[in-house]
Amino acid sequence: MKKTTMKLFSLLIVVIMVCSVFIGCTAKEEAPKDDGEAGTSDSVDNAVQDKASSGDLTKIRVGTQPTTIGVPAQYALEKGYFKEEGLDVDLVLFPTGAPLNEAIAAGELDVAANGLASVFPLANGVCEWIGEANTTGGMGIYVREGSPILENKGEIEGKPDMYGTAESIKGTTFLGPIGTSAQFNVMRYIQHFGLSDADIEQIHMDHGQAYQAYVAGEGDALATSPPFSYDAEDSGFIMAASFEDATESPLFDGLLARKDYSADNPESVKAFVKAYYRACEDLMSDPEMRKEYSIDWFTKNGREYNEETMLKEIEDRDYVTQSMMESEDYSYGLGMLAIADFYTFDGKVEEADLPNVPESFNVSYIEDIMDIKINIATYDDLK
Amino acid sequence: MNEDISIDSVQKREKSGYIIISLISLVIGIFLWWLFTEGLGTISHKIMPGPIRVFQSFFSKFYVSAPDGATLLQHLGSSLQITLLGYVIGVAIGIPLGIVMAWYPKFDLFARPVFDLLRPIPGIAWIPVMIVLFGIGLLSKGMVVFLSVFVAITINTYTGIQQTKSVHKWVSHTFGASNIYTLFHVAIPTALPMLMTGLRVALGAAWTTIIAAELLASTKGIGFMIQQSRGLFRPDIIIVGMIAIGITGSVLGWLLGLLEKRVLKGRLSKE
Amino acid sequence: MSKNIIKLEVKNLCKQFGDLLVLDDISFNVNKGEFLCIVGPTGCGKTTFINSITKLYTPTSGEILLDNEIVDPNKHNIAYIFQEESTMDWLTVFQNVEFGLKVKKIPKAEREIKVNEYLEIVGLTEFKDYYPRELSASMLQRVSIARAFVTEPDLLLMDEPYGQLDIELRFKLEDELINLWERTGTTVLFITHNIEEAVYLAENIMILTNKPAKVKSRLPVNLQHPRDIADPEFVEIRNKVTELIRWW
Amino acid sequence: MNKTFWESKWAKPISAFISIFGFLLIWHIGVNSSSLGELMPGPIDVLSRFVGSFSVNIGQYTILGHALWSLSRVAIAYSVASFAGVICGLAMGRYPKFEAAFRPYFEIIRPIPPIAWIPMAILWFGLGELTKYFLIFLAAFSNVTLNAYTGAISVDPELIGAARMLGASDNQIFRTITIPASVPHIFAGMQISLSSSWATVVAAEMVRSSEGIGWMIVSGMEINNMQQILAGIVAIGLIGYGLATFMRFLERKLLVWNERGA
Repeated sequence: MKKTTMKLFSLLIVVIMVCSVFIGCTAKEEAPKDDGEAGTSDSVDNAVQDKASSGDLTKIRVGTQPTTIGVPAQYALEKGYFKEEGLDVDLVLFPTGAPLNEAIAAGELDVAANGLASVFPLANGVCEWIGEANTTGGMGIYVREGSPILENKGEIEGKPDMYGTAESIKGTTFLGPIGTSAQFNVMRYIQHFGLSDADIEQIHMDHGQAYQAYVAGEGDALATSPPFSYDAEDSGFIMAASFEDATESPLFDGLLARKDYSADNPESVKAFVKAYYRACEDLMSDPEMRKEYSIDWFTKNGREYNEETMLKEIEDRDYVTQSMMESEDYSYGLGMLAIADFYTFDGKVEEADLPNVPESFNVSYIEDIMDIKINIATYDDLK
Repeated sequence: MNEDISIDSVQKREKSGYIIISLISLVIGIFLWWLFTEGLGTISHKIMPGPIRVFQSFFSKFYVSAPDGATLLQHLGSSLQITLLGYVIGVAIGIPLGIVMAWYPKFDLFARPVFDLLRPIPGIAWIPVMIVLFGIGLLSKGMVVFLSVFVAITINTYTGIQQTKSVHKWVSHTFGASNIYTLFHVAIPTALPMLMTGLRVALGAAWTTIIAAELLASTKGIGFMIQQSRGLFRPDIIIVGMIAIGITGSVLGWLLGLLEKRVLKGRLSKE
Repeated sequence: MSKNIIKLEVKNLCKQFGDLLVLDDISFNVNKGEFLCIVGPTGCGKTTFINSITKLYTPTSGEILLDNEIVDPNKHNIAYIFQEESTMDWLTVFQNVEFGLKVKKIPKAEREIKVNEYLEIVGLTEFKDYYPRELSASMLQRVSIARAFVTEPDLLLMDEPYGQLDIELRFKLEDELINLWERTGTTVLFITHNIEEAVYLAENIMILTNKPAKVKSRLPVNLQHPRDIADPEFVEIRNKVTELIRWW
Repeated sequence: MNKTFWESKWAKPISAFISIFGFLLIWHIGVNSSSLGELMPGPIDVLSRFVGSFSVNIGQYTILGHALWSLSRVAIAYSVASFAGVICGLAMGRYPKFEAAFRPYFEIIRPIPPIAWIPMAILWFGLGELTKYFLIFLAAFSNVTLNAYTGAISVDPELIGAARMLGASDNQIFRTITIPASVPHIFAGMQISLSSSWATVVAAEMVRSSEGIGWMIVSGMEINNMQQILAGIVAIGLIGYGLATFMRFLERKLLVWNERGA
């Protein structure tokens, strides 16, 4: 008798708890999320567009960063290119590639335009590599004037512009986000001098913070990318090694799609790719417009560019266009393979996962849209 | 601690039965975890790795440094070092300040308002400020830990000293004791239980704060390990990190509990 | 015992809290070794008065002399037994009793002898290592009494020390107190609102008026200890005090 | 003369003013007289930014809007946590078997700070509000539960004995004695929880958000805007202080009968 009432009571408690949690969830999800989403990250323009768009558009969640890679997505969104393709794009911005990956893992994004960090979802078999978006110049490792690293130049054969010796690099502290191009840059740089990650220290910080800390006198070297690399130059810091010199691999930022999403919604993915490349073509054909547009959007998102730095970026970084992809020496996915190969050194990419990367290359969308044939890279091309 | 008081001799007989219930409950929980992850695969291991995977990762993390560059013990050592540094300094400054604030009302009038405003600010909010002021090395993290420890310790010491009964002060004064003598022999003993609680709360705060600081800027530490595993599709390492945080937190709390029992001898600690 | 030496001299004592006058021009003397009870209506300022003597409150005007010097707990040997329970819960019974001796920097060996002696007197020897929370209310009050007597004070102040105890215990402790007083020859100032208690204990009874307190009158109780509360003389004095205390 | 000042009712506000002003002055001098000024804005900049943000948007809202966002997150998660915590705590106190089954999980989860849950919470609940609620919930839940539990098991045994002699059933005792007697404990737990919920708002808003006081700090970090960070910290401090004061006021109003006992 007593036992049954007790059981009933505990059951009741469990039910109430579960219900209360769910009531709490649904209530909040309905009320604040609507506004929340309208305002997610980018700008009020989107909200207006979202409201204008009615139910017949297909919703697609896109993640990117307020950097070069994000500009075409934002541009296509504002120009209505996505809408023309029947897409209702929800553009979500992330400060670096790592949290963007996390959002992919959490199933919060369908497609993304991301940088080097894309290698992880590719290696894990979560995403496919559906397009390359822009070349990545302007990245590098910077040191202060008077740094011992600057005492020696051109020690490594074939790298006349690269500074440093094994002795001067050993024991230095590098600032920059780990798990992104900055770390890749640093590791490849020190490898030229026969050093490993045990010989140096790398402090993980997002680009903005790392730059600020470096200006404040922290660390010995800064591994960064535009616009902070341009700021670094303006502040009188000296580039010890460019990304290209250090890594010897062309790096492309690019587009990825969740495999499950791509399988279920090939039309949406294709539409996204099409609108994105349309924006790329626009931006490449009108550098003046690209400059104005980029500066405006970056500033809105807290990345201060001036005209000069923006011009440098335009100089350094091209958006991928049809003509580029058609050229002889274009090798799709080569950068990703190099990075995947590199990251096996500290287990961030497990060796067993290496084949996943070339397997994830899916050029069918581009080939369909543009009616071209693309040359796909393999690990053999790395040698 | 509380159960010990409530459980009388009659209940003791049943206690072993309760342990069995606890065990069964845990086994069921782990089984369900396994069933929906590794068993049936209902939940992807990218979202929630199964218990076997987590346990494997946990043990292999003692000697494998992938994917974040250090083994579990190296991370743990780094985190503990900073935590203890900030903790010791926080305690060393917080206790005297709390005592002085509570014992000298005039000082209190001036110190309290500033303190009341700083108090509700969580340690994690100070991180950006500390990075700017003290850079990104050990010092800034130590400072963030220090701040959160300091606040908790000062408040608890303060409250403890204020609990001194007037009658005890009178007893001391009428025997001719000086104000300082009364402070050390009456007020501080009175405050001890609160002070011990403060030490415990502050240790929890320190441990939480170091994790937060490491999530934001660091080269090593449990928080860094978790941070690195985000976006690398390694939730097993994240869970390993959480387990390590939980166990370490519990062990630290337990050690302080031992100290507390010794210090408070015949007295019950005031929660 | 030379009972004619003036121990405590209170001259024109006034105490004001803000606008509230609590003690109004109180003057009296206490001889060495005298047991004086102070009675008055509840809330008339008895406690304020005793607190003024121990410097817990500074008097607004007037002065208090102990052995012809301004009273000062640092100089004089005063002990105070409070109305409230006042043992310290972080000390054992032994350490509690020892407290005053430690303040007065008595050497350890001597402290131990004295504390043990007084613990014996109040019957707590076997409880000396107990903590207060393990003891009953009456035992705690005995700890307080021992703590006061062990310092062998020149002046012992007691502020309704038995107010919270039941009658039986109270009788017992009152007898103990008289015993201790007779043995030590301490000067005692005992505050109570219980007239019977005053008559039972005191050599002299001082009656205060209602607020602001003034000395209304002072009368001796010339009875031998132990006293019998049914004794007609006892009853007569009690009635007299009762009459004096009525303010309505 | 001196003395009357310390005892007057002005002593408190005047000394508070002097001390806060002094604190700001030290800050001001520190920033202006050293190279610190390049990194840290002074109090005037921060306070004017703080005051200005009542009318000028930071991101999409004024500071009031951000505060409301944060407060609404705390309010929702905190209410759910308090409700669930009280029920769990009382149930643990009432049913030893429930305690035996539930306690291990509670003890495993309790020492893990909310911030360490962020990555898993994102994987489970995504980047939306649910994750933020979950983190704040965690911050509040354990305290309320623990206090309710302590309340339920530390009821004076004599009281229960007396009730049992009068023939009350276990359920009646629980309803009429245990629950009311636990209220002060529960309230204490809720007070602590409200503070810790509020302190967790920064961590919660580290999960992608575009509004809230925590967001002000997090995004200030991303874009290196110290003024915005410090204005956010000021807001956190003021609101936290306000919440604590409010809870103390509530306690005085609601638990009058308890004060005697305490």
